Amino acid sequence: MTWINRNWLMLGIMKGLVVTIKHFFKIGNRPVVTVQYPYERMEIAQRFRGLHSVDKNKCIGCGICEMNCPNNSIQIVRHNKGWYPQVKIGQCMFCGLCVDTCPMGQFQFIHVITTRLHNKAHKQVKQSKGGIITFHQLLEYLRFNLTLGTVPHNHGQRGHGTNF
Amino acid sequence: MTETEEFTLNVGPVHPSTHGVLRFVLRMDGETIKDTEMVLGQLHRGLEKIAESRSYLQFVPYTDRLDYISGMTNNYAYTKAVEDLAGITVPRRGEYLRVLVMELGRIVNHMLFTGTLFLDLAASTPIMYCFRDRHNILELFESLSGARITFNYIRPGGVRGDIPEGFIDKTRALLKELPSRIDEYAELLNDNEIIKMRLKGIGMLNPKDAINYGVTGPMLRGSGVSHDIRKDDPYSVYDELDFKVCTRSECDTYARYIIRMDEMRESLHIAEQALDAIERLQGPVSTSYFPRIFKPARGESYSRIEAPKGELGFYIVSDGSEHPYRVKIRSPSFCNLMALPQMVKGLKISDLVAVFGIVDICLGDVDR
Amino acid sequence: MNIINDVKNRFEHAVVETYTQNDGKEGMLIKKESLVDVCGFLYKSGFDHLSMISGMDYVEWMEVVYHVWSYTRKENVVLKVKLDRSMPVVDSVVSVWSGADWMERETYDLIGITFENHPDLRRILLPEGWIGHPLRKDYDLTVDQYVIIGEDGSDVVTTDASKLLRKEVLHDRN
Amino acid sequence: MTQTIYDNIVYLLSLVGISFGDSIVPKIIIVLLIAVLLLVGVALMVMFFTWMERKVLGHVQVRRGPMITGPHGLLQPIVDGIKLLTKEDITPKRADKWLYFIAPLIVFVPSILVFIPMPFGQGAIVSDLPVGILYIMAISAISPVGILVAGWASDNKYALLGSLRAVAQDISYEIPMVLTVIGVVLITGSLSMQDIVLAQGEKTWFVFLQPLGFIIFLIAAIAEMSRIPFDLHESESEFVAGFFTEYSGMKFAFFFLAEYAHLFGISAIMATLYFGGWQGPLIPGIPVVIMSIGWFTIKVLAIVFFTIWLRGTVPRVRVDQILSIGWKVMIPLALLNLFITGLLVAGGVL
Repeated sequence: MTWINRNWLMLGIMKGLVVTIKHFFKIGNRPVVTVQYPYERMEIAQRFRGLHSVDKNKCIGCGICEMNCPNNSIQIVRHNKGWYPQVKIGQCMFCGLCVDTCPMGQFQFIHVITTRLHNKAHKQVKQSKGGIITFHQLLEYLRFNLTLGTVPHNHGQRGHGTNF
Repeated sequence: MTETEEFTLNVGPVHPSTHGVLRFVLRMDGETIKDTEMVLGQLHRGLEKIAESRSYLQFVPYTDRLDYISGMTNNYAYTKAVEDLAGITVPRRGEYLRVLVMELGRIVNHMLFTGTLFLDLAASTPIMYCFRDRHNILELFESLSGARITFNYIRPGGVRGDIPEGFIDKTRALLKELPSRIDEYAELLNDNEIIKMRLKGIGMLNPKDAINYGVTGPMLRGSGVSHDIRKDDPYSVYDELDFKVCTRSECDTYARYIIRMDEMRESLHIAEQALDAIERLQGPVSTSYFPRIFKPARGESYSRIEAPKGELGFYIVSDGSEHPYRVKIRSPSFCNLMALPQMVKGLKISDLVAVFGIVDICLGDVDR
Repeated sequence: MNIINDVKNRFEHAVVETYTQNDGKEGMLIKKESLVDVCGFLYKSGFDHLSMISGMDYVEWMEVVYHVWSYTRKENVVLKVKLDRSMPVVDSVVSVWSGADWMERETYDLIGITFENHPDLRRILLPEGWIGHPLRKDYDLTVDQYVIIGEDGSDVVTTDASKLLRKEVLHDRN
Repeated sequence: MTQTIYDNIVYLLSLVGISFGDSIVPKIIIVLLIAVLLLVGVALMVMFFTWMERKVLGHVQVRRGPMITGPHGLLQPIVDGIKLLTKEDITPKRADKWLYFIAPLIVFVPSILVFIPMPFGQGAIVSDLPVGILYIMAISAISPVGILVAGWASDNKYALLGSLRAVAQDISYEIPMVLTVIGVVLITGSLSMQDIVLAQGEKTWFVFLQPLGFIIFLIAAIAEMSRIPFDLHESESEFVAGFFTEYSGMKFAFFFLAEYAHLFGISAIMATLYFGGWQGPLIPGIPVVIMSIGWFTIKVLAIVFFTIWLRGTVPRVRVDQILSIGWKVMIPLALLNLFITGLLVAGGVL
């Protein structure tokens, strides 16, 4: 309190106000950085660890990825006369050890980070022009938001968040 | 005199300013804190037990989940313990790359710290500015490792991959831009009278207590003890780099905040040197071959590094098999948090929020 | 490392053996009766930072490892105490380093080593009533334990999954 | 006697040829119409404020603010309102049901009543009370009661502590606020809001005559509006949401409305007392009523913009600091201001 008596001019706050107003009017290199997600997307790096993909013709089903998975989320299963790795995405922690240790180099990450449901909802929002969305689209959008996993579901019905 | 009655106030585990799931049980007299008790363990995942059933390489991604704000330093601390255990040396270019990402990680951590601290004090703007700049560093990390938070990049024997195309230029541009951003934070925050009113003179911890409580990192340096493991017990290539230890002797929260601001600038300085070295040096970034089945000799090793939050140590005991026999984690947040009751005794509950913000913990690190 | 010699000279019978860790840090195995004395001596000789306490379960015996660092001398030293596994009890070093408080509680919690004269020895990470100490090698990983909220609002540990609010926990396991 | 909205409506009706003598029913209808108009006007303004707050704060914080609903998110407040109305209304088990129910109303009603003697424009005043500013101060002093009731009835320690803080702050900042208002009243010689506005038309804006008073009023007003840096009502980093921690749905909406209506009210008082109210240069061709309302709105928006801008810059003050600023700095200064003003007025300078 004795301190404030000595700083009547509040110069520090004034300085702060100048900084914030500069941002408000975008003076200097202070652009808006928000990415309006459904309409525009950020660039994903080349090495991004998204969902997994396997080249069907080259995978030999050796099981090294299964052995190296820290979370036991990979299983080698039979599919169309061959043995292929199957990844439980809900359990996967995207460490990339399976991709690194694949002897054929065919186990890969693809740059897909959203699931079908998400894509559907985003498409709905994307189709709307100029930000005005129809009631149906609004409902779809709300459903998309609600099913992201925060809302409890009925027992027996899995949340869409883990059901990819 | 009117008589007052003490009461118990439960703060957390779900509360806006506990930075996760920590629970305080406060004994209060009005707004004044008489006694603080902390209930931990809501985020306990048993990482030390998990380590006993994973191979040495498989445990690296788990260390990302320790202090999930600065994953690079966690990776490095564990990796260093394993390398000490098995006597692996890493090519110098790899070491410089590690230092670069660790120092950038330190800036990331301190930016998040600055943002959340002032969010706790109800200023919502700093966190947005900090996250804007943090995002740029995370982009770099993403281009290096493929992830933004859980990197799994530094691993025994080196790093996961060499730098991608255009990395040097992008990093250099970023290192050029960041100092002006940090100056802007300082302009916005450092002289603000209300911030000074809130932060000065609270959360005092004198040097003797700080050492005795095992407080480390910026918390210790804010108490006037000039100690930095990078300087005093150098690891990696830090003894070849030029930087200074930021110390302040005021012992209060404001000093600890200013130290983090200074450390960001120092880290930028280190990162520049490391980047120059990466450009200058030729050669691989990791040992040519790290065995898939890795069985180090019997023995034990303890390695500690200066993580952004303090001293992060890994104690690994090997019984000669594929899995570590025991991994013990000395997490900075856990040990720094222990001194909190001492620091907030007799303060107001609003000060608890500020002091707790300044301790800069990560609950993943506390509970492991 | 002259501190080990100092300790040897000062406490003739306390040091059982000395050893070197793989990373070159010097350590000594001391008798558990003289732990607090040795620690007090270390503190007085400048080893003021207790870096960490780790409990070890070697199936036949147990160990507590203390990694100590000196801010003034910039040296490491490692202390080890061997304990009987059937009754793992050791003296607390909180009186020397206050920072040992939570570390000892954690060791007690996770590995089941009791620290005598500790001011407040309770479980810290796991709730009270947890069955077993997880970091022991014979901890039964197959038994699921759940923490539910009891009648009075406190945490209750149970192995009975039928009272859980979220039953899908069980579904997910299979 | 100044024109009121009622007079204007009667005048307009008489222009179309409708007139009524002493019958009471049309009068009541007109009065109700005015009440609805006032409510709707305030509600619209509040909605605009919430949108503006998010937008301004967003641009300060290198974000964009709401963008999806409507052009630049203009419909966001309506969507928010629908969300609030459709949310589950929770009453804690051990709450005092009746008080819990009544508290939002105690807070909400005064914040609307404040607008009755407020001159929105020339001829746009609901009732030109001769005791206008006194009435406003008295009415707005009721809402701390509601806050205290809400905090106590919730049976929650956060809510109780938050409400105690809020009441302590409201009371300690009302005193300097009223003391500075007396300065304005001394110059004007009238308590009527309309007279204060007209007096500023004759002289000059009181912000130039009362600079010290204005600064004190500004700080006290920010405290009364419970905006950052003085938003101890909420103090969300300590007490989750302050006195309305337990409130949800419709009742929360009332608190929300009251908060922003309060913001509007106090900004309007400030515009009236210090910035000449609806006075401003007239553009020929535009009716005076609309022009004056426009000037008033611009002034209010400028003040609100300032509070939002301030919110984007500074953190919150601690509770003991806020009280000691109030009692040890603000009140002596307000008294000093009053003293100087009194001397000047007695000396005939003002």
